[in-house]
Formats: sequence, structure tokens, C-alpha cells
Amino acid sequence: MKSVVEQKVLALNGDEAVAYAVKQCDVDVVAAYPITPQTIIVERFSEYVANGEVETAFICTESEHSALTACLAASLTGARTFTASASAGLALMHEMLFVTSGCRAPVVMAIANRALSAPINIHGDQSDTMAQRDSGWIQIYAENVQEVYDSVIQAFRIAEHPDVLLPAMVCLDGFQLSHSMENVKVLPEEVVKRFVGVRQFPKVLTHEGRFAPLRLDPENPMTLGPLAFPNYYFEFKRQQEEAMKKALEVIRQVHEEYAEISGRRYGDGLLDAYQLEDAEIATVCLGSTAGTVKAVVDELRAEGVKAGLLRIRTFRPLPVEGIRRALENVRAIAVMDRSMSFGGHGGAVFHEVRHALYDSEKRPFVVNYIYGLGGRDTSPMQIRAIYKDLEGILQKGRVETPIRYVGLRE
Amino acid sequence: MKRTIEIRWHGRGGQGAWTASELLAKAAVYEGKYIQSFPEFGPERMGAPVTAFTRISFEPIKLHCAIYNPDVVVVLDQTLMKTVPVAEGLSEDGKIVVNSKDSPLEIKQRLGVIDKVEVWTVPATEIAVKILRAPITSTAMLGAMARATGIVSLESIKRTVEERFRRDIAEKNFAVIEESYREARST
Amino acid sequence: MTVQEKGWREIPIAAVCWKSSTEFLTGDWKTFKPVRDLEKCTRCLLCVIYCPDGAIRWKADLGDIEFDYNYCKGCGVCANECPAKAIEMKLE
Amino acid sequence: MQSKEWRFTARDIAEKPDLFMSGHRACAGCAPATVMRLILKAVRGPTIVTMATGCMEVASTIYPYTSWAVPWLHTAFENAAANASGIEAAIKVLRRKSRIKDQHVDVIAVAGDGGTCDIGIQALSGAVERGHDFLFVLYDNEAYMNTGIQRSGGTPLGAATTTSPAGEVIPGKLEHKKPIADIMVAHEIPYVATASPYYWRDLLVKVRKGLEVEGPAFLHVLAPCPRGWRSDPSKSIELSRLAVETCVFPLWECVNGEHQLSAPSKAIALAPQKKKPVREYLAVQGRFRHLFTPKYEKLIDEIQRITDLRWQKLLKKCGLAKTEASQLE
Repeated sequence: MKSVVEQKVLALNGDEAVAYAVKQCDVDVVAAYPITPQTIIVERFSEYVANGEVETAFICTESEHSALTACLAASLTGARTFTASASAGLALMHEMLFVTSGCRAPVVMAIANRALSAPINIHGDQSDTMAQRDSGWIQIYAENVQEVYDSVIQAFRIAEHPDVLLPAMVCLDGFQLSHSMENVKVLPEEVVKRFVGVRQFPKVLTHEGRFAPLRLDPENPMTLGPLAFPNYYFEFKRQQEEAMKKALEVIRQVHEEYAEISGRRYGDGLLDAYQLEDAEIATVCLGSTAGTVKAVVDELRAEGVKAGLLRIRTFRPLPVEGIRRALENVRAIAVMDRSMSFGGHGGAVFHEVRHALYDSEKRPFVVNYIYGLGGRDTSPMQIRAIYKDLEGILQKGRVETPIRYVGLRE
Repeated sequence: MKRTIEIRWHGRGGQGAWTASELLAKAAVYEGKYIQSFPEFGPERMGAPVTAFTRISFEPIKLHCAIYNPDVVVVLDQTLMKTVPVAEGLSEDGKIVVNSKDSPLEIKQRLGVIDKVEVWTVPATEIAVKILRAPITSTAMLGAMARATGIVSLESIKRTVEERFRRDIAEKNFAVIEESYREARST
Repeated sequence: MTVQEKGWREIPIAAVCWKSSTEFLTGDWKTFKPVRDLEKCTRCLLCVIYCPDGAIRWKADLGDIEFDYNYCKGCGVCANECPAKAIEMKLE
Repeated sequence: MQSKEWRFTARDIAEKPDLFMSGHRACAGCAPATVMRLILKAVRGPTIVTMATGCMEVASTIYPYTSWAVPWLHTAFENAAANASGIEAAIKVLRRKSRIKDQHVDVIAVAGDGGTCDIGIQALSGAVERGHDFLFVLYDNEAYMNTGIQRSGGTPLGAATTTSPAGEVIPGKLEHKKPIADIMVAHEIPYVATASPYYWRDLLVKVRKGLEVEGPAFLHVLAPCPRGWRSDPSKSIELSRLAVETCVFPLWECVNGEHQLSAPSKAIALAPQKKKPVREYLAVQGRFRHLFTPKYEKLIDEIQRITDLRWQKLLKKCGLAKTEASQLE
């Protein structure tokens, strides 16, 4: 067991925490394009560059598409790379998200979650990252600013792990985390540097018939990003899926190793269960609202209500088994989605959670609550009302409205 | 004492409501407390009414939602009272600190708040103009609110100011904070 | 597909190419093939330079050029550009 | 830099092994393939090539085969210059941190006319504005050939493509070719040039110059496509000569803002009687066949007019056209 390291307490907002973590991770290339509410990340990082506090090459690209492209190309040249975006910026990256995961480039990206246009809205919701859930990126959703900092550091280790080699997103709710200043315990820089280590490269067979480290290197020429016909394409997609499966264990391990140094744990790194052991009713939630839910659960518990929460920290890869185990003894579950899947049956998180519980013999009631779109605040009172609804479902023994909206004017 | 104190700041874009909120939060961090400081989310425009929020607690703060019932309201610009319902949601035993030359009683009447609410005033603009030669009232209001609430010590506030500003500007702001601390009056 | 292709566990990740295209012969694409008149050829090497397929090689040991019909697609650029008119395109 | 000349002799070129290797699946008579071979004959040391989606990318890297003996990367269509930005930045930092061998690595981005003039212009403009040290090579076959000959911003006036077909009322493409090299000159980068594979030595020298300048360099190479131009495959290189001889595609360089004609075009400037009519160039291409009918013949005059106008403007920039240019005004 390593002992917990002594740490400074800083007051940082979520964006600043991202920039601070990136500064400590020995990142070689950062390429980014500004977009609210991500801007503070690139502004702070620019200051580190301007003051000579980092050795990083900072590229202010002319678009998010080029930002991710530059990170991808730099990553494939052997650099540790980072970018950050939100909303429309992430949407503009859409094409390159798939290329990045397909090229197995361990780019790390922070997303200050924001609604998608139209109408244009700069405020928080998770439509942007949910729309990219099938892009082959690892997705970690943070609950508070401390976790934002911790997750960015972990993300580099996870993404670059030889069993994984996948890009990773750390998602922080726009404004609620990006612009909220909170206490953040930060590790000493040398501890972080040691934790993330120097990037390692797996060896692959090249056209010269040799095994060489996977990167663009004139000493060992290789061709990256070719055309694959139907005779090969499928196999590469299967490889990516395997890497995602392996990532589940790697995320858990990296989280545990980090916890031993930092003293901080977020469940098992995949799922953060709160008062779930004996819970009869529970919500499932991602991101900062989980904090508000926890405060409400505390109140309900004090009132004798057996309420709980399952926060999904890692949404991709999805810990399906863990979700099933955590929830199968709960009798009624409210899944909270901060995005919509138009024309589908409820939101993306709802789909996944309900799907995970299909294989459970107990099959609890599962209902969906769409909340917080376009930055609409979700109050503790509204969350109490959700638990009240769940109690009602248990009393009646049936679900009348499976998909509901929180704080929406009729 | 409540475990978590919630503060709402009213100002105009450019007056430093968010800065004041952050300075207070950082001061509380120096005292080992847990904090949250956030602006009213959205684009800030010079002169437009803006709001900022601070939570200070003795334990980690879980809430990530707006502040609906603040314990303390700080008004950086008296003229806002004409258009912004600054006392909205203020808790029954709450406090409100207003930048004004007027007496706390006059302000209290104008706000129409219940008797239990403690109203404080401080001529922050005058103090700021006198010392800083500019009507920037964020630090003056910090001094007054420290007096009114006792949430953080003057020393901690000074420490954050010292960290944030250039030495000469910081020293002028120390004077502002001290004077407004002294000059703050309550009902 | 007649050749048994490799499974997903066997092929290198990230779609790194593991064969040189020189193993892929394009010589059977052609209808006409270039034939050189050794008398007329001045060894100016323009055909070597212009050939889109790199199918005409300079052999330093022979002091001469050589057509590599494994790759030649029969486009006729060499014949068209030959200043000495030393190359003729003939039906395969 | 201007004074330096490289002795790329035919023997040197022939002896240097192909870094763009045989066995690629470009069409017979593909001038872009010749251009790829020639570019790589001019590299001076460790080099990384990155490419936009397009004919050459597809034809040269059909998994598991590759025609590239140098490190090579393709990621998407519109971003070759952004790839180059990332590669160049990574090399710099990794050298500084001693993570890779401490040697200079040249970066070449290659794209077709679509990946340069149309979808790729944003990334290109951004990358050169940022001043990355790389050479961008446009191999211009004047349409989206990879997807089946659709018109692009690089397609010339009157050319029939599958999205600008010559019909009963419309005579092929109605718009002029985008002056991409001039647009790159407007970025005030240190080196911009045009080249043609027929003038292979001129092309090689320009590639080398583009690599040697510090900062971004742009090379516009005309690369005839027999399939898209509906021309005889054996005529691909000849067409690249005719384009220069008719001044449809003059050869020039702009070094630090100073224009100068390259030898083949300078010869025409000095002896204007050598300038061939555009008809000679158009007549051997099926994509212009409809222009040689009474209905659309006038368009040939228009093509001649715009060719002359652009040629005169160029001469003026090169300080060679005082009289003619003033006549035009």
C-alpha cells in the first residue's frame, strides 16, 4: 500500500482544474479552439505556456475539427496530447472522433458539457457527449471539481494503457462545474508525473516485415490510416470493442492506484453507489446533479426513506454487470437523462440502465426523467418529487408514465 | 449555526460581483472551509445586471444547483433595487448588505423585507472612489459583508486580495476593506 | 476471397499496413505492352522518370533500363514521351 | 535560398529508389502517381507524409498493402494541413524532450484539388497562418476523380464533369477555376510555386525549395487524369506540357512575396509567338469535346480570354509585362 500524499488545497473552477491537471501530466501537444463554457481551460493553459510553466506545444487551431486532427496526428507521432471542447465544437469534431478511436490514438479531451443548437444555448446539458457515445471514446462524467481534476490525470493513464489505446473524454457539466469554484486538493507535480509516466508504444508489424513501436517515425516507417475494404474493416471494429471491454478493468485499476496516492475514491471508478445497499427506491444519474441527489438522499434517509443513488461515472465503456448488480435489489428506479434521444423511448442513460436490468430476474420498475436541458436548474425539491413518484409507483404497483420531464412547463 | 451558508451577490457586469464571490470563497478556503462560487451562468455584458453565488460550509458541499434561499444577499449597486428583486427568496433570518449612503432603516423600508431580516448599508462607492479613484465596489462590499456576517476574517480576505492583485493595488484595497468594515451600519 | 484472411486477434491493431504494395502485381491490367528498340534508345531515362507505376527501372550494373511488366499497366506514357521514339506499344 | 540550385539529373533520379512504390492501384496513365513518385525523389532526409482522402490516398494504401516507404498518415478529407500541424508540433516537442532521435524531419501534406481548394481550404489557411514548417503539395486533377469525376473549385470553365455535365442548355462548368496559388500567396507565406510533371526537374527543385524554407510552403502541381479528363492515358504527361505551353497553367514561384516565372513559362514570356492557343490543349480532352460544336464554341474564346488575362496579370507581377498589361487596363 502506498501512503496518501500530502496535498495543497486550491480554490479552482472546473475549467481551471482541467488546465491544472493537464499542466501536471507532462503533455506534449495541446491543440484547441475556444468555445463557451470550455474557454477557461484554454485560457489558463495559454497562461502556463506564456509563462514557461510547461514544455507543451500549444496550437490554437482555426476550428475544433483541426484541433482534434492535430491532436490525433501528434498522438500518432508519439506525443501525449490533449484538447477540450463543448457542444457545437464537439459536434464539429464528430467525424474525427471516430477516426481518433479507429487509429487507436490515446488523445484525452475535456468536455464542458453544453446544449446543442438550435436554438443556440450556451448552458449546460449532456446532449453533446451523449450524441458521441458510439464514437469509440471512453467517457467519464465527473460529479464535482475535485473529481474533474482527478479524472483528467487518470484519463491519460487509462487511454495510453497498452490493453486500451483508446481516446478518453472527461465530461464536466458546463457552468455547474466548468465555472463553479470549489475546493480542490492537488497532488504535487512530480507525483502526478510519476503516476502518468512516459508514454509507451505497443509494437506492430509493418510493411517492412519488422515489429516497430506504433507511431510515425522515420526510423521505422509505417502506414497509418489506410483504406480497408469489407474484407478487413469489420475486424478492426471488433478490436476496438475488445479494447473497450479491457478498459473496464483498466479504469478500475487506475482509479484504485490513484486512490492509494490521493486518498480519493469515486466508487470503484466505474460506478459510484450511494446508500444503495438496502435502498428500495433509487435514481441513476451522471455528472454534477448526482451531488444534489446525494444531498436529497441524506435528507430522505434522515426521514427514514430507503432512498439511494447510482452514479454512473464511466458511461463508456458501460459497466453493465455492475449496473445490474447494484440495482437489481432496488424496487423502483428513476433514470435521469440530461439529453434527449428524439423519437426513441426515453434518454440514452435510460436505454442502457433498463437494458442492463432486463437480464435481472427481479426486473425492478424503471422510469425515465429528462431534466436540466439547456441549463435549466434542477433543485433539491424537484429531486425529492422524483423519489415521491417512485414511492407512488411502489404503492400502485405499476408505472403509468414511463418517461417524464423535470421542471418543464406544460 | 447552519452548516452551509448561501450568499447571493447582485451587481452590474464589470463591477466585480463574481470577483467578490471568488475572493470570499478563497478566503474561506484559507480558513479550512468548503466553498462553491459560481456566476449566474451566461454571457456577461458590461453594465447589465449580474448575479453571483457563494456557498460556504464546514463539510464538503454536495449540492450542484442554484441558490434559491440565500442566507445573505449583497448588493453592489443600489440602483439595481429599482429593477431587480434583490431580496427575493432571502431566508427569514437572513441578512442583506447594500452599497448605499442611506440608513439601513430607509433601505429596509424600500426593500419591504420582514422585520427579522438584518439590513446593513455601507457607502461603498464613496469609499472606493476616495481610495481607488474608481467606483469598483467589490472589495468594499466584501469588507462590509465580513462585518455583517462574520463568515470569514478580515485577515483571510486580505490574503486573497494580496494574492489576486498587484502589490500597490492590493494595499489600496486593504484600506478600502478596512474602512468599509468600520463604516458598515445595521438596523 | 480464396485466401484465408486473418482473424481480428491476429491482425495488428490500428490498421497498420503490413505488406508492401510491391507484393501486389498490377501487370495484368494491361492490354498493350511497351517494347523498346534497343538501337533507338538513348538511355535518356525520361521514361523512368515519367512512368506512373515506377515500372521502368534503371539498372546501374547493366548500364541500361528494364521494363518491369509485373507492374506496367500499359498506359503508354513512356512511348508517348520517348524523344527517340524508341518505344512501341504492342498488343499483349 | 533563391540562388541555390540542385543538380537533379535524370541519372540521379533514376538511381534513387522509389519511396512511392510500385503496385499501387492508380489508373493506367495516372499523372498524379507520377507526381507522387517525383515528390518523393526530391526529399532531402527523414520525411513524414500525410495525405487527404483522395485518389492517391486510396490507390496507395489498400489494406494490408502500402505504397509508402516513408511514415505516412491519412485521417480524413479536409484536414491534411491540420495533420501536418500536429506532426510538426509533436516532432519539435519530442525532440526537445529527447523522446525521439534529435534530427530534423520534413513534413509534407498532400491533397487533391478538393482537399485543397474546397473542403480542405480552412485547415490549410489555418495551418499556414500559424506558420507551421511544412510543405503542402496540391496535386490538381481538377475534379473529384475518386468519387467519379464531380466538379470542384479546381475544375476549369467549360469542363464537363458528372455534376457539371454538358447538356442542352449548360456547357459544362460555368465558373472559372479557383486561383488557389494566388490565395496562398495572399497568406504571405515564404514559398508558393506551381509545377507540372512534364517539367520534372523544375518540379523536383520546387519540392526541395519548399522543404528548405522555414515555415509553410505551397506547391500547386497540375496532374492530368485520363479518366476524368477523358484523354488518352498515354497523353497525361503531354497534357501537363500543353497546359504550360498554352499558359493555361503557367509555371512560377513566389519567394517571400516576389513573383518570378519559371524557365518554361519565362521562355514564352520572352518569345510570345511561342504561346500556343488554348484550343490545342482543349482539343485533346474529352471533357471539353462539347466546346468544339457551333453551339458552345464561344466558350473557347472565353477560356482564351481568361487565360490571357491571368497570364498578363502574372507577367505584371513578375515585372515582365509593362506594355501588354497597360494595354489591358
